[in-house]
Amino acid sequence: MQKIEAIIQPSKLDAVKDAVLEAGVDGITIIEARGHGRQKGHTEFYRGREYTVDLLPKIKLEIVVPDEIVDKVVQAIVGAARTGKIGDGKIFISPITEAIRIRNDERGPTAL
Amino acid sequence: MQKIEAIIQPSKLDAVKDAVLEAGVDGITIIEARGHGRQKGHTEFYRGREYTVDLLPKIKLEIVVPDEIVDKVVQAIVGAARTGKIGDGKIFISPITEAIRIRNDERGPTAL
Amino acid sequence: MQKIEAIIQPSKLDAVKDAVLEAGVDGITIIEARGHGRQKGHTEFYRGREYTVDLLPKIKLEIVVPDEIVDKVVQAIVGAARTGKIGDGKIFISPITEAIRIRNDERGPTAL
Amino acid sequence: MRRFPRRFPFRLSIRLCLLLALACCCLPGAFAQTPASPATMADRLTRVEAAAADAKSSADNAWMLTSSALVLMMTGPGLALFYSGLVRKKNVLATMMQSFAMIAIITVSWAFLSYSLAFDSGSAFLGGLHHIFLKGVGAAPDADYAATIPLQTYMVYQLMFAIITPALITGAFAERMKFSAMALFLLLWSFLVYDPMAHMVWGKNGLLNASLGGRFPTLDFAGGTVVHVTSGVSALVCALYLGKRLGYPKEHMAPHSVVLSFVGACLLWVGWFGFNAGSALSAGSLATSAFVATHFGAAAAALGWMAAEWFKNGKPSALGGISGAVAGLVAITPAAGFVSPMSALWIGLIAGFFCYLMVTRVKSWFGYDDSLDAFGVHGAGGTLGAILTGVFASSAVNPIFKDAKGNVLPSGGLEGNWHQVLNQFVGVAIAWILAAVGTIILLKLIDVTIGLRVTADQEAEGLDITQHGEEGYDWAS
Amino acid sequence: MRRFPRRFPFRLSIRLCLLLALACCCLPGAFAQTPASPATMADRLTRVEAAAADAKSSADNAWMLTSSALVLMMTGPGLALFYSGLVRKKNVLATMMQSFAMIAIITVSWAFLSYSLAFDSGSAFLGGLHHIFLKGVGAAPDADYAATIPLQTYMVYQLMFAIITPALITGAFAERMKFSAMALFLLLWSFLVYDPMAHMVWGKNGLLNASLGGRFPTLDFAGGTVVHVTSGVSALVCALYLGKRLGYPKEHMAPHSVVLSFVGACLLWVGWFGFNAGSALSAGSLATSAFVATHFGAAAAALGWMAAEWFKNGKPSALGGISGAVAGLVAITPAAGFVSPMSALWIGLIAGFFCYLMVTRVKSWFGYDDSLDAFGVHGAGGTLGAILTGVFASSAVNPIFKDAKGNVLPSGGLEGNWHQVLNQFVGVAIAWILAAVGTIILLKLIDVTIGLRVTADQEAEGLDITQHGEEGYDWAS
Amino acid sequence: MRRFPRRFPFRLSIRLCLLLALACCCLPGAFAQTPASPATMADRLTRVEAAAADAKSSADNAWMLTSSALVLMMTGPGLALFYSGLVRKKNVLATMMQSFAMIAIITVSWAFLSYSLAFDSGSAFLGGLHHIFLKGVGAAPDADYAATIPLQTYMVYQLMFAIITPALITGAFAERMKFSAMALFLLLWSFLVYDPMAHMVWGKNGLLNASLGGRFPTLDFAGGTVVHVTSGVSALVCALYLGKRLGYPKEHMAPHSVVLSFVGACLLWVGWFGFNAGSALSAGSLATSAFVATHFGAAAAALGWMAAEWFKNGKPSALGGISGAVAGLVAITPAAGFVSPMSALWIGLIAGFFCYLMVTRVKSWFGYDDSLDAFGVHGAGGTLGAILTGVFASSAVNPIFKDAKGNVLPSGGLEGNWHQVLNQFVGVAIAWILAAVGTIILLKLIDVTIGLRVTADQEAEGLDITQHGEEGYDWAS
Ligand SMILES: Nc1ncnc2c1ncn2[C@@H]1O[C@H](COP(=O)(O)OP(=O)(O)O)[C@@H](O)[C@H]1O
Ligand SMILES: Nc1ncnc2c1ncn2[C@@H]1O[C@H](COP(=O)(O)OP(=O)(O)O)[C@@H](O)[C@H]1O
Ligand SMILES: Nc1ncnc2c1ncn2[C@@H]1O[C@H](COP(=O)(O)OP(=O)(O)O)[C@@H](O)[C@H]1O
Repeated sequence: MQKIEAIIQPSKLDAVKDAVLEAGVDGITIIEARGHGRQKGHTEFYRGREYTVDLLPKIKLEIVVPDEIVDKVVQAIVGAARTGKIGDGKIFISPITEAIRIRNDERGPTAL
Repeated sequence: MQKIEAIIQPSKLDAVKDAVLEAGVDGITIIEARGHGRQKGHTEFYRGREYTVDLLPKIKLEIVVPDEIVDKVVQAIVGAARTGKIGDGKIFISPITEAIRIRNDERGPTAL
Repeated sequence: MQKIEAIIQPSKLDAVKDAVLEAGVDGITIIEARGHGRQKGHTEFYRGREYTVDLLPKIKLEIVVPDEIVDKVVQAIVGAARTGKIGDGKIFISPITEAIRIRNDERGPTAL
Repeated sequence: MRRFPRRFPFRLSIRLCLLLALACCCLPGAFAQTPASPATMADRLTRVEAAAADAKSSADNAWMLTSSALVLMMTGPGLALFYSGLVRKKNVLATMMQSFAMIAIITVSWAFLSYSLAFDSGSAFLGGLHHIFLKGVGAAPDADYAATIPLQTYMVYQLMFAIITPALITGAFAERMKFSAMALFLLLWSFLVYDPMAHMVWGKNGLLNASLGGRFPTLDFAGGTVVHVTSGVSALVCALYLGKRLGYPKEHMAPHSVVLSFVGACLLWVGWFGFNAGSALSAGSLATSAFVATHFGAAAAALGWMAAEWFKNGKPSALGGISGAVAGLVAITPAAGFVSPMSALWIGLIAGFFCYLMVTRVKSWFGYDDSLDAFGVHGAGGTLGAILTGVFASSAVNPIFKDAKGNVLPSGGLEGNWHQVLNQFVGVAIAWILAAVGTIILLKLIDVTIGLRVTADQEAEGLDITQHGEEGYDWAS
Repeated sequence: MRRFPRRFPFRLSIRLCLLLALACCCLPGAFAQTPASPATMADRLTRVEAAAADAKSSADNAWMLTSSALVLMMTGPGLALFYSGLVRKKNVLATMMQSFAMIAIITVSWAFLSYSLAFDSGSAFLGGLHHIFLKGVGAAPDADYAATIPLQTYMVYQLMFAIITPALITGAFAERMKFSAMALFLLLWSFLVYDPMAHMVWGKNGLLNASLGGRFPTLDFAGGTVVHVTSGVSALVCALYLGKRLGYPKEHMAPHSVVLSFVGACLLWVGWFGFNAGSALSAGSLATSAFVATHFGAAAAALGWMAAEWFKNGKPSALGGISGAVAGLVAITPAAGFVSPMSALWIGLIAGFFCYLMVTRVKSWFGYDDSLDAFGVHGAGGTLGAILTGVFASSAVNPIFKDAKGNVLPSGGLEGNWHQVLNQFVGVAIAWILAAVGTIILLKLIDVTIGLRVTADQEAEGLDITQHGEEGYDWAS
Repeated sequence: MRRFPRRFPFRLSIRLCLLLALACCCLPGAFAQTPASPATMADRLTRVEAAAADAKSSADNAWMLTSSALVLMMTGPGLALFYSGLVRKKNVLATMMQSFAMIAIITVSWAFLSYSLAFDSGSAFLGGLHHIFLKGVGAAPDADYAATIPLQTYMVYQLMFAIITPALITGAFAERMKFSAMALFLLLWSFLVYDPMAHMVWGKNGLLNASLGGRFPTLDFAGGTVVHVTSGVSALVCALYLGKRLGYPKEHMAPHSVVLSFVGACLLWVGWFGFNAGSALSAGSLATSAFVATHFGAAAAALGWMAAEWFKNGKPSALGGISGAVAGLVAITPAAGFVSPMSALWIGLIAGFFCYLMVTRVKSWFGYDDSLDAFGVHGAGGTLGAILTGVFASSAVNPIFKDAKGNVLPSGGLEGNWHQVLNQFVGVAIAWILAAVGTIILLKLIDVTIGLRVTADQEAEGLDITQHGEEGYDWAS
């Protein structure tokens, strides 16, 4: 099993979620995040004090999938999340050695 | 060392935390998350507009433990988090190659 | 590629961010977290009810870097995040098998 | 710069043109006032006497309308904020809705029936039906209630009291009661408990009415027994009957936003001036002394509660400060128009300590789950205040008792009239019994019919989503 | 304890020293009143007549200043909270700023020009320029508008109406309009639409002015047509002209905090007493009956909307409750001073259902994006209320029409004067046309000059950051 | 529908029954008024004169009680929200508590001692002790202060000023001062700085009292020097003495919720009507002109600040808008009752620009950490306003100076009386010196005894947890 971590623009959440479910994923976990990268931030003013905000709101998706469908899911994410503008985000993939469904102690891919 | 990631129902946080500490874990990191899975969401109404909310509040625990106690901890989590209802959540396990305690630069399992 | 996960004190965020960028990192993802560990919490009172709060505010950084600069980045984090007091936090390292830049489908280290 | 107004040169001119204006458009035959007027002095006198009475009426009405608005503000947003800040995020809207629903529901029931039940003359225990649908409640004042303001003003002002009283009870069963059950219960409660109690204490022929010669004259200036004891005691019964929230007291149930509660408490404080000073029903000096007593009582109680916390926990808390203030406001309510500023400080201080103990100690001893301490603050504070009113009432502030020859008699215990304390006990006792019995009956009734509590799952998911299909704070946006 | 004030023994003494005080510092030759006074009765009478008129003036002024403050509170924080809670987090400050900017901008334009355009006598459609820069607006009252209060009080009270009206429109183009365009548009709008409409309905020689003999006497007690129809209709035009928000209706755009909206709605309710009861322009019994009608209308409408939701969704919502209350307040606005409490309940109930349908059904049928339902609530509710005013107006409550001999004539349809309903339609029609035409012209004008909408990127990032360089809630701290 | 009230047919009847009512229960020997009355005209005249005076008193009292409530609302929740929104999440409750503690503490100290120190006659610098524990402060008015309202009303109204003044200072040392030290410091400060200053400007025999013939008549209608200069200057001293917050200015310390601050600012604006218009101490036309000046000053200043931001940053901010409004309210405070509406616009505009520069430029030049700009807004704005009052004061609005023959003399510089500007400087100078010296002494005193600042660890963890054992927002629930 592989864990797919995708950092995307918040405005793309709905689209990406649908695309991923399309691709045959059963479960997704979503986390609010802030990101710093090539995308430049913006300036805020509070009573003359200037803040350059270089941590922008992002959404992080964590999806654990069986090896077979990794590419399919990645494609789905890329397809739905891309705007072509800097800041679209990243996808990271890493191995998962075991998965357990708490409800019934199922293990392995069937637990996903 | 292994990283145990557990997604649980928010109402189970206290119970799971205690169980895990019971099992001999020293440290836990907790993150608010939203989850989509088999558990069906609910409908919300705002001035006649209907929203099906299929991202439900979840709590994600991240616990890095020495290999020896992985099973023990997993059992503890399953035991404390299970209600038997859909939505109880999942546990994912993945390898951690190195751990460092910032305070004193300790490394490896002793740093946990 | 390696994923560096660092749990630090919220007050250290700015310092750590700068240090890491110093060390040549291009992107960082930041998540609000709560941590339990050796650092003891505090007591809160609400109308006589006493709560021992043992989940303290922490900031989690996730940084995926090419293998070469892992140590450099870890040093940067440790250097900037350390106060020497209990609660400074931890760094965990794990392998990343693939990285994709959504914007242009770049893969591997160049995508970071 | 205070006195300049009265040095104003062109004020006379204003006054004159005002006079003319008034004359032209108010007084028939006003022309009669031009120098060349043939009008007799007597006519002018009669007219100016009427004009003076009209001015006094407008002045008092201005204050009473302001007070009515302030008392509505106590329930919404005041109480709604105070309570909803104390619950968990998932119940914030449901808690607000419980107060809001009372504003909407009681307003209608008051217009249809309750006003009549409370303020129509009738038996010693309940009013009659002459005023249903507000028949006969118009612009003309009813001297028995308030001689200088339209009876309609009195009606709407009293309505605001009838709204907040049941809303206070909601603190006891927060986070676990069905919305439908809550609405039905409190509607019936206002008929069965509030209206009779209001009639007894303030209504014509009322058993406890001290100003209209009731059998047991109980001093209750602004509703210590009528509002706070009844709601507080009913709250206790509710807490006992419904049982605890799931996971209480083991689980973490800290207020989700003391910030909201703080804002609510401040608005309650401000609104309470309408509640207490407004109860003078005129803008004269009695309103002022009630205003001062109210403010002093609240401040002293806040200090009392904070001091207790400081002593016990090593630090005072914001929640403690505002809880103390509310406790003081509750306790001073029955006394506001009878006691001196210094007595008000005493009453407040005592109430601050007393309610602190009720909420922190007594509750845990008995172990009931009065979730937001509706009983600990309103029931306990109201009872204490009603008794202390009998102790501190001063004939110098408000000479309510007179002998045949019109000589002023002592008011409260400290003036030697300890008998009044007894009367206060009678009033309190009746309020306790009426509230307790009425509440039990209604809870039982609803429990066996539509049921009181939400399911365990609904309680876990939160009332906002399950009862109202909303969330208070949208995570996504 | 209600009647004690009037039993006060030392009140006479007070009254006397008050009298002396007043005498000393108000009345020339006051000494003349000492027993030894040679002053003739006539002098004393003249003085006391002036004193009574002055007292009446102070009483009314006290209420009108309070009302002015309440109406400002409606816009800030009331409306700002109500609206900003309904938008997404990224637009919360921008939405608040739209209301706040109106407070700042309209105040200045009112002082310079608008007051004169609205309330100077002039044509039937627009006022003249005699009062620009508030020339001649001083302490002396203008009997045509309000005989007992300084004209300046009337001016500032009317200003508060001129502020909230354009602010209401902002609900239609929330989350997508440029701040600069918004400010300019609404400023011009107040000249082109609000000032003429206010003049026609309330100004001297006004075409629709029912109290100063306008050509088509339209009953509008507190601004149903002037405030709500104009703003609501303009809102609809804005929604149609600007088009939808990006992603509407597909995307998730739930209110980011119904909690904020709830607080705002409650403050609107409280402030509305100043809006409606204040429109009596005195603190007499008419203010009271407007106050009661206002409260009853709001309560009934809240129940109506919630009932509709309960029936449709199986549960009533907090947002529904407060939306209903606002709808009721809107609908009762033109009727407040003309209808009985029971009629107010009817008007409110009907408005609750009607606006529910407008907002939930009609909007989705036509598919325009009136983001915060400024039209659905204010346009629809205002129009409905204006018509119903003609139906329910009661000569018993307010005998506005008389024949030559001064006999009271029927006011509304239910009293047989269905002709009045026609007049109401005339008023409404004029408001619709004026608002629609004026709004289109201005939008076009600004569109081709500085542009109306922010860029797509800015809209996605949010107006707070792009228009104001701030965030409403700082994530980090 | 404005004039109908005065067309009311059954109003006469009301007026008559009101009269009777009033007669029956207010006037001894009222029966004497029935036609058959033998009472002489003289008796009736005397009674009606008293009745008119009583009506005037009730009218003014209604407004002053309302104003008192409004001024309390300025501190809680107004200022508490305004300030707490500007701090970081971890200090939100502590910041609110600083304002709240002042409400509780100063109320008691005022009752015990401060009122007497401020308003008892005594020396030119400080009052005597005749009124400690409010001895002799009752229902009877004191003509030197306010001839038409109970002295107790005046006392409680002044109390609200004494509460907010020290609360304003807390903005300077936010996020780093010990709660105990804060409470003790501000309590002593009110004795050492506020009471003397209030006495000098408003008290009998006060050195600067312009209405009671002080040595250096300083015009300060509602507290520009007494409230804002003293608190602002003390704030500056505190900022300098306590030093910066850890990490200032490097670290991210943006407001945690401009939303809260926005709501607070709006409530401050609304409450300020009580503050300024209430300072007329009656509900006459002077209250109106102060009301108008207040509103105009605030609006113009908001525009001024926003314009400055727009010019400098390319966009106006919400925080800028509300900061400007508050700056304008501060600056107009001493002038409110003396200047024309147009002058008020000027004063506001200037204040908006001036305070913007103080807060954005001057502060960073000198580099002190006046965390919430208590000095930049209140100190600077108050000083500016006090001077400008001397410039713009108009004898047409308020003819305060007269020669022996009673001819009105010019008030301010623009009328040729530049000497008044000098007097204003004297008043300001005294306020600066008194505040600065008093503050240094007290800070030193407390520093060496219980200590002023929390530890670095406590500051990092936040004052909410370390000083009060709470969190403002509970993350878990
Ligand atoms: N090396 C990295 N490790 C962790 N997160 C990253 C990394 N690089 C980028 N990110 C995340 O991806 C987001 C987008 O990256 P950015 O460089 O801004 O745009 P792009 O991905 O289009 O080059 C960043 O805000 C950050 O949250
Ligand atoms: N494949 C997955 N990857 C990541 N998170 C998952 C995955 N499957 C489930 N989850 C998380 O677990 C939660 C519970 O899963 P769900 O299918 O709803 O119930 P159950 O685990 O009882 O089958 C989901 O809300 C989601 O947060
Ligand atoms: N085994 C672990 N797994 C996950 N997170 C951990 C672990 N141990 C510590 N942490 C995180 O690191 C934080 C600091 O650890 P703590 O033991 O309190 O101090 P120190 O790291 O100085 O010993 C904790 O609050 C927790 O968030």
